[in-house]
Amino acid sequence: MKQQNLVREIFSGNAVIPIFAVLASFLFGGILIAFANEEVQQASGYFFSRPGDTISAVLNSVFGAYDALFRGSIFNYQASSAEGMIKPLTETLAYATPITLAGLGLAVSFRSGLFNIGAQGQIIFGAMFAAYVGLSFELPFLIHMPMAVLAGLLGGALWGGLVGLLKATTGANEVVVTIMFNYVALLLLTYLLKTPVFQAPNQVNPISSPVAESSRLPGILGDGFRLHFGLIIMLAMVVAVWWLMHRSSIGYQFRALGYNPSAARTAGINIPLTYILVMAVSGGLAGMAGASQVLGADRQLTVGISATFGFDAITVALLGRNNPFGVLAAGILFGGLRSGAVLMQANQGVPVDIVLVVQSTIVLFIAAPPLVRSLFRLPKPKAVQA
Amino acid sequence: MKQSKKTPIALMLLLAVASLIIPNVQGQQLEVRVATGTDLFPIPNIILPSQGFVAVMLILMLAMTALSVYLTFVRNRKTPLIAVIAFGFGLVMTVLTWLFSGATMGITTLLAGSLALAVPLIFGSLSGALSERVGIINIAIEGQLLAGAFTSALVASVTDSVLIGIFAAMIAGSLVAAILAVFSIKYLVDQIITGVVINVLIIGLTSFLFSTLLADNISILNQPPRFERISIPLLSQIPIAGPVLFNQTLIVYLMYLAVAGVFLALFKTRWGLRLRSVGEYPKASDTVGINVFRTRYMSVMIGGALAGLGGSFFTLGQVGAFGKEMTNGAGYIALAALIFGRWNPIYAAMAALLFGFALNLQYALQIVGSPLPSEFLLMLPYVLTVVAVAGLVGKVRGPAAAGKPYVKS
Amino acid sequence: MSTISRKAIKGIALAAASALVLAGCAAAPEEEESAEGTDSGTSEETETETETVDYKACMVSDEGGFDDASFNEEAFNGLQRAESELGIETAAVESNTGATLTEYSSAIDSLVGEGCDMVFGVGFALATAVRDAALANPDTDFALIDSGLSNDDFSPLSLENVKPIQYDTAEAAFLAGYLAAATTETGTLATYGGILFPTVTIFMDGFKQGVDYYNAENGTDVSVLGATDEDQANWSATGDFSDIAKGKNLSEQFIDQNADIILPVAGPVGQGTGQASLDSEGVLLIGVDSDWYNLEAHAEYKQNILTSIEKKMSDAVFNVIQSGLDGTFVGGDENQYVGNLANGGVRISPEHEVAYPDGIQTALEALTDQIISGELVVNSLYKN
Amino acid sequence: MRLELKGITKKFGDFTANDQIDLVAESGEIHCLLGENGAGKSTLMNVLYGLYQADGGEIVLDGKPTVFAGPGEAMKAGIGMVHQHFMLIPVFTVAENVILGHEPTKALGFLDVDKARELVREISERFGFDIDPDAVVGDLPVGVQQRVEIIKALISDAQVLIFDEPTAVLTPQETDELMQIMRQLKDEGKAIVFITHKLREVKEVADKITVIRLGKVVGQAKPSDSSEQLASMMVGREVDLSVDKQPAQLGEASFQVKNLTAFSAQGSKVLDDVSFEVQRGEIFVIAGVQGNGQTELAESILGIQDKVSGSIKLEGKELLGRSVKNVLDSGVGFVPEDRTEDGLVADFTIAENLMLDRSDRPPFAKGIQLQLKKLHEFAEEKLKSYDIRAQSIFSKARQLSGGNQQKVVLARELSRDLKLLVASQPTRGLDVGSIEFVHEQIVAARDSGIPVVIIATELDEATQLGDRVAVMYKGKIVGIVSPETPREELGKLMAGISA
Repeated sequence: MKQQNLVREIFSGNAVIPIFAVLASFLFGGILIAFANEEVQQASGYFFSRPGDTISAVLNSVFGAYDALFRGSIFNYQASSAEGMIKPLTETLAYATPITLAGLGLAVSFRSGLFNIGAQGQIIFGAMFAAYVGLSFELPFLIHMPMAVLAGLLGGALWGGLVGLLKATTGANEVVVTIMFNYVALLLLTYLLKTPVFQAPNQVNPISSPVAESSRLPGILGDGFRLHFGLIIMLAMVVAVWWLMHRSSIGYQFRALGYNPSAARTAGINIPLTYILVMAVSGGLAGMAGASQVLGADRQLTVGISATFGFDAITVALLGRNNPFGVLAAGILFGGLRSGAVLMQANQGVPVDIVLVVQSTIVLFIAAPPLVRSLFRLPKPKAVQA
Repeated sequence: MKQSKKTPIALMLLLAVASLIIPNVQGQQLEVRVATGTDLFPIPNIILPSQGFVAVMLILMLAMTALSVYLTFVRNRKTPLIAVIAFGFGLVMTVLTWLFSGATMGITTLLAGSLALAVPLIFGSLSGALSERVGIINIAIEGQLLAGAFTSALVASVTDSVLIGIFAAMIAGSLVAAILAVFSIKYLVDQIITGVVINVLIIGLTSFLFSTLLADNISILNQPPRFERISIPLLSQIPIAGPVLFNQTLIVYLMYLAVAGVFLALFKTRWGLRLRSVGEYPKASDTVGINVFRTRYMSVMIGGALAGLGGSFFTLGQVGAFGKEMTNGAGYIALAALIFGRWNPIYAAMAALLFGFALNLQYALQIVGSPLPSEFLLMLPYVLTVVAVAGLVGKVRGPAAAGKPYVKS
Repeated sequence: MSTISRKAIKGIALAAASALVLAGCAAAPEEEESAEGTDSGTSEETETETETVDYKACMVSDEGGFDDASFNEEAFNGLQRAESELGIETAAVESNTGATLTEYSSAIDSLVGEGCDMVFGVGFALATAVRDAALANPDTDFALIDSGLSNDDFSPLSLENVKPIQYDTAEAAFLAGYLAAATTETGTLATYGGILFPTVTIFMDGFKQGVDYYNAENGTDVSVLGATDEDQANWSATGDFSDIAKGKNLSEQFIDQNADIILPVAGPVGQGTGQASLDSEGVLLIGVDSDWYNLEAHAEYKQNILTSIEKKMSDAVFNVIQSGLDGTFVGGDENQYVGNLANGGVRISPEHEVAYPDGIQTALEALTDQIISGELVVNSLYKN
Repeated sequence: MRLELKGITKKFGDFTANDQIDLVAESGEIHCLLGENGAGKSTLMNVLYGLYQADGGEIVLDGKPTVFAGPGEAMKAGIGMVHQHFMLIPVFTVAENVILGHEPTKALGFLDVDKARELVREISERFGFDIDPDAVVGDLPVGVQQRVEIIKALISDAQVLIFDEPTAVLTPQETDELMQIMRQLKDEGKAIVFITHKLREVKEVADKITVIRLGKVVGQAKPSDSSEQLASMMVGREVDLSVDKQPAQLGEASFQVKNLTAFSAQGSKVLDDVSFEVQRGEIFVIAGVQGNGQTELAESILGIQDKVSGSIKLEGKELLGRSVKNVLDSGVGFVPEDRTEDGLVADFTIAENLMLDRSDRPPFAKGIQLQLKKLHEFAEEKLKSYDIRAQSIFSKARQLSGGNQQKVVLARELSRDLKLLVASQPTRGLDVGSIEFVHEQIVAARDSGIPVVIIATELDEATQLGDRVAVMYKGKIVGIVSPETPREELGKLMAGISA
């Protein structure tokens, strides 16, 4: 009886929701994986004469795919060396770095009541600024690297702060402006990559030279791994954002603005200035994501520098409930899916797009605990007092 | 101290910029081609002396600026919208004259193309209007458009019927909207999360199905018939407007109907009154016996159907095939148009047309050979939108309850 | 309302299931492959007559993906052909929109980890990733399409296990330009790119040179819209490689400015030009990368395809795989493959439905000979 | 028509809002439901109106047990309600608001706007309201909005009418008129349930009185019972209804407002040449019906009113044109009229709310680092000294009752070094105990020797609290009088008839 209660307690708690949400999404993704699998298609051709073939083909395809996802993102038990075994996890963290940084930025703005969809553009600006510093100077590492990272922060902060400035002075809706600024930033990057500002001499393709060695974020685990110092910066930023939002007067004012702008105004908080600050901080963090990409991961500036990190960051921020540690967890989840997707495709031929499907269903399920409960017939949590 | 001085100052600044153009258009002329061959009466190309024309336009702009200054500073009154529009017309004409001097401007094609680019945006913004007016923020327009584009291509290919194709697109769009509705209404999930995530989901699903299904069986699954152009007798023969507006495919005519229909439904019918009341103050609606939830589901899903229809324009109206991520952000632009158009279907359609015009204009400029790199021209529609939102629209107020789930105690 | 969402999910599941079951009434194959299921690790296991050979060739696409009815698809065809004709194993990773350099690297690493003997990188964007992987895996062969290797300072780099495959597309584009200039009735041609990458502008540039050559030869004044400016940066582009509608719109404007032959260098966006050609009498288009006349994606307007500027990547891919299988693979910068008219790596497609003007076929052949012999030089990145 | 509520019970989680409540309303009588804020009156009426579902008990209509699944069904059954928080859509016109839910239509569902206007006019005339059917509700004064709410309730031909705290925003004259309307409705045979906590009105109009406290019926009373009797029943202890204060010790006039004129965003004049002075140690009450410029006056002092000219001087220092922060730093304490909207951040804890105005400076911040320990000590102290009833200083403000929320606001505003206190409707929506407490604090502030400006809409409060009373009407001060001025005189002033 007591044990039953305990089980009930566990399954009614909110902690199991993410687990079941992931499970539900994988089930859904599994259907698509099986659907796309050629062996399944073949075996289903004679389903009625030998159903066992189809079933085993379905199981093979689905388990094969998720096995590959696991091996590609967490632990590769098939690898020949210990290094190879843990490499997937480091890859996951490497992908999680920019996503989390940008996600933190968005979390700051969402918490402050501003809907910044412009991380994509802010990442690009951060990357451009960081790349510029990384390419143009020759300085000792201890000066150059931090300077390049700060330049990235500055680039994102300027591009984001401009949105805040427009909102503060003209009331322009930040959703519209940030959407438009994403396009503008990308076009500007495309253009600049074809001019001497970034394009390498004797290079025809729109790719910059690699940034100077002294400006790079050094690798953490050595040559075999892509994990770089950006991870440390990212982790530091998780703590910094937490501190900013919960232990500093600026963050306090951000949150006051987000929860109740009119009370904030009545209490003497300078709303227009806060708009600008919020967007600058938010953009600055996204800009650091760009810097981390250009100084740590890619080491050169390309048109694809921002990837889809800016959009992933929206989901990551919201999935992490705008809490820095939540954002970190969500960022790692997304990093894992991104890194696992590659092996899933290389090993099992599963189309990459499946990851988008799984990613988005996970978020939907996590966001809607009652749905997950009803899908798995989990008990309801005890009524919370209104 | 009283009237906002923003408008007259903005006009003065723009006028100053525009007047810089004059020296650059010396001694050239602008040829405007109007005729399309189907006109009721033939119109020769209009040849305007560039400088003279620009001068006339500048005088118009000057007059409007003066009016605005007078009204604001002397009479302490607002500048009428018509004056701003007239100023804008003058400005656009001046810039066009400058850019097209010495070349031929095919005004009809320019406008027809603008309309074509705007059609899916307009449908998208109608979806947004129906959804946000009832209190559900709709970021998922992109997903609705994409689902409509995919489904219509697939279904129309299989059935060889555009009508079944658009019908399927509407169903697909409203299913996507249903996801938005269920998650935001029943599960109280943040509407913006839901919208963003739905877009990712639909991109994933359609790309997945495209590469596993459509790409290998193009002739069966991805070669839909396209809409035939239908000329409306007489109307289509009016110069400029005729070929632009009335020699179009069914879906464009449906768009006209949809804009008018949504506008009338929202502002002139019982259904619309209830819908808007739910979007403003759901509890008040509840107290007069309106079923808040049902109204929200209905409206969001009808909106989704319209966006789905808009999506089918990509495949059945324009290009005759589905391509991965082919909507390419149109849903977000539609959302911007909706906000820019203050949640009003007609204004939103106008905003979408403006965007389509800017987009198409920059193509025209690329073709006549502009002195600017293509990237800067490609920025034009986006920058223009920001300028418009910041300079002209400013602070807008959406439906009061948008984004807030309604919870009954 | 949970029923709605559950229904939706069920609906998708049902649709998927029914699609599988649709043909589920066929008879089971009489004899099962004995090795069935043992190698669940391999993908793309198609039934072929040839025996499976212990060689694995792999490929990573760039952003466009293998279904782009153009560049990546052409390369992928070579891989598929090798699989069916040579009986080798294959694996392929399709990069999504928004892939980063890191992702390219990790895709290549994964494929190497999967035991690929040869890995192709399709597109200049993969250059750095291929280089790094090649340095780290000297036992694996690599091939890189559309780019050479370079050091960090962009000085050329030669690695023994990397074979660059590049195309002097301008030569074929030159012929297409000449042909178009001879064919046009309005005296106006047009071209545009998706994004103006060098691998894109090389088409436009060669095309323009061909037109200029024709003009000089015949005293005509055929113009090329979209590439009028001296500065290539100011040429026309739609801004991406996915929005087909934009391609259609831009093409309509070209047509409005009297262009009657259009060369779109924008991957799938070129389909928009095809569609525009259906709406206007007498408008032709020129395909790129593959012979569009034979591609299903372009079937609807194939009667309007004047020719295509082919980059025979599938051949090169196939040949390089074969060399790897035979043990005759040679990498290194000096052994890079540059497809041109001489080696048949690029060409224009043969005459299909659109009849060439009289005598042009011979003129083209003569030009081809002149270019091959070096008598006539088409400028491009590969000949400075 | 006879409406009976039998044993109605309604719970929210563990909290029982209504416990076995019985109530009968019959045609041709006005039944007063008397109780303090939070006693469960509104909950009961929401159950009756179908907005909430009861957990126990039944509703019997003309002898038939009935269940209302939603307000629509209640309306169909002939129940109409005038809500305390107006159920009006601000961006709609009067006519649109009135017809919502039972719209007259032409073909195809198109609204018959003419008919809607006609309906509004008809009812307006019947009760002598002067309402433009095409006016946008958000632009109307609150008093007029309430009439719209009444018209809305009447339009569906309701037989039972519920008035939920209808007089909160009315002038004495308007209140009298409302009483008149209620009587008229009674004479037309309607059954009326009148919810209020104002004894004067109960005594004036009620036929029957049911008193509830803490969700339970505590008994019936008669209109002839004395105010003190009714009050003790309502509060559950002996109450003294007068404000306890010593005569004012007046000092110099340190707060001066001169020629203050302001315009709304739409360009209409909302403050018209307002001038007054307040002395140290004086409570200066600005009375008047809500919407006559009081809000704008308060916001002008605070520095958030746009388009304002004139002068506001505190100890010789000009406040006009300064930022809010600067004004607060000059020693202005500000209690906003809508505490949930402007006074508190509902999602912040009590402690966090206590530093809303000083989060960027000592003692709560050192640099930008918050000094949470100091804040928590401060909060603990205030929790005690202001008797804020909450689990801890980490309770969210939204979990507090209105009275406790107001205490948090007062605790914050009064803990600074004040040179002026401005409080807008400081007792709005509070229970008797909290009202007493708030009044005490205000009087204490006065006695500490600062000028106090109170904006009051309730005449009783204005006269009891004020040392001087200014009446505002349409943006002007129409008279500054002594609090001993007869009620009728003040009423006239509030209606714009200057003495």
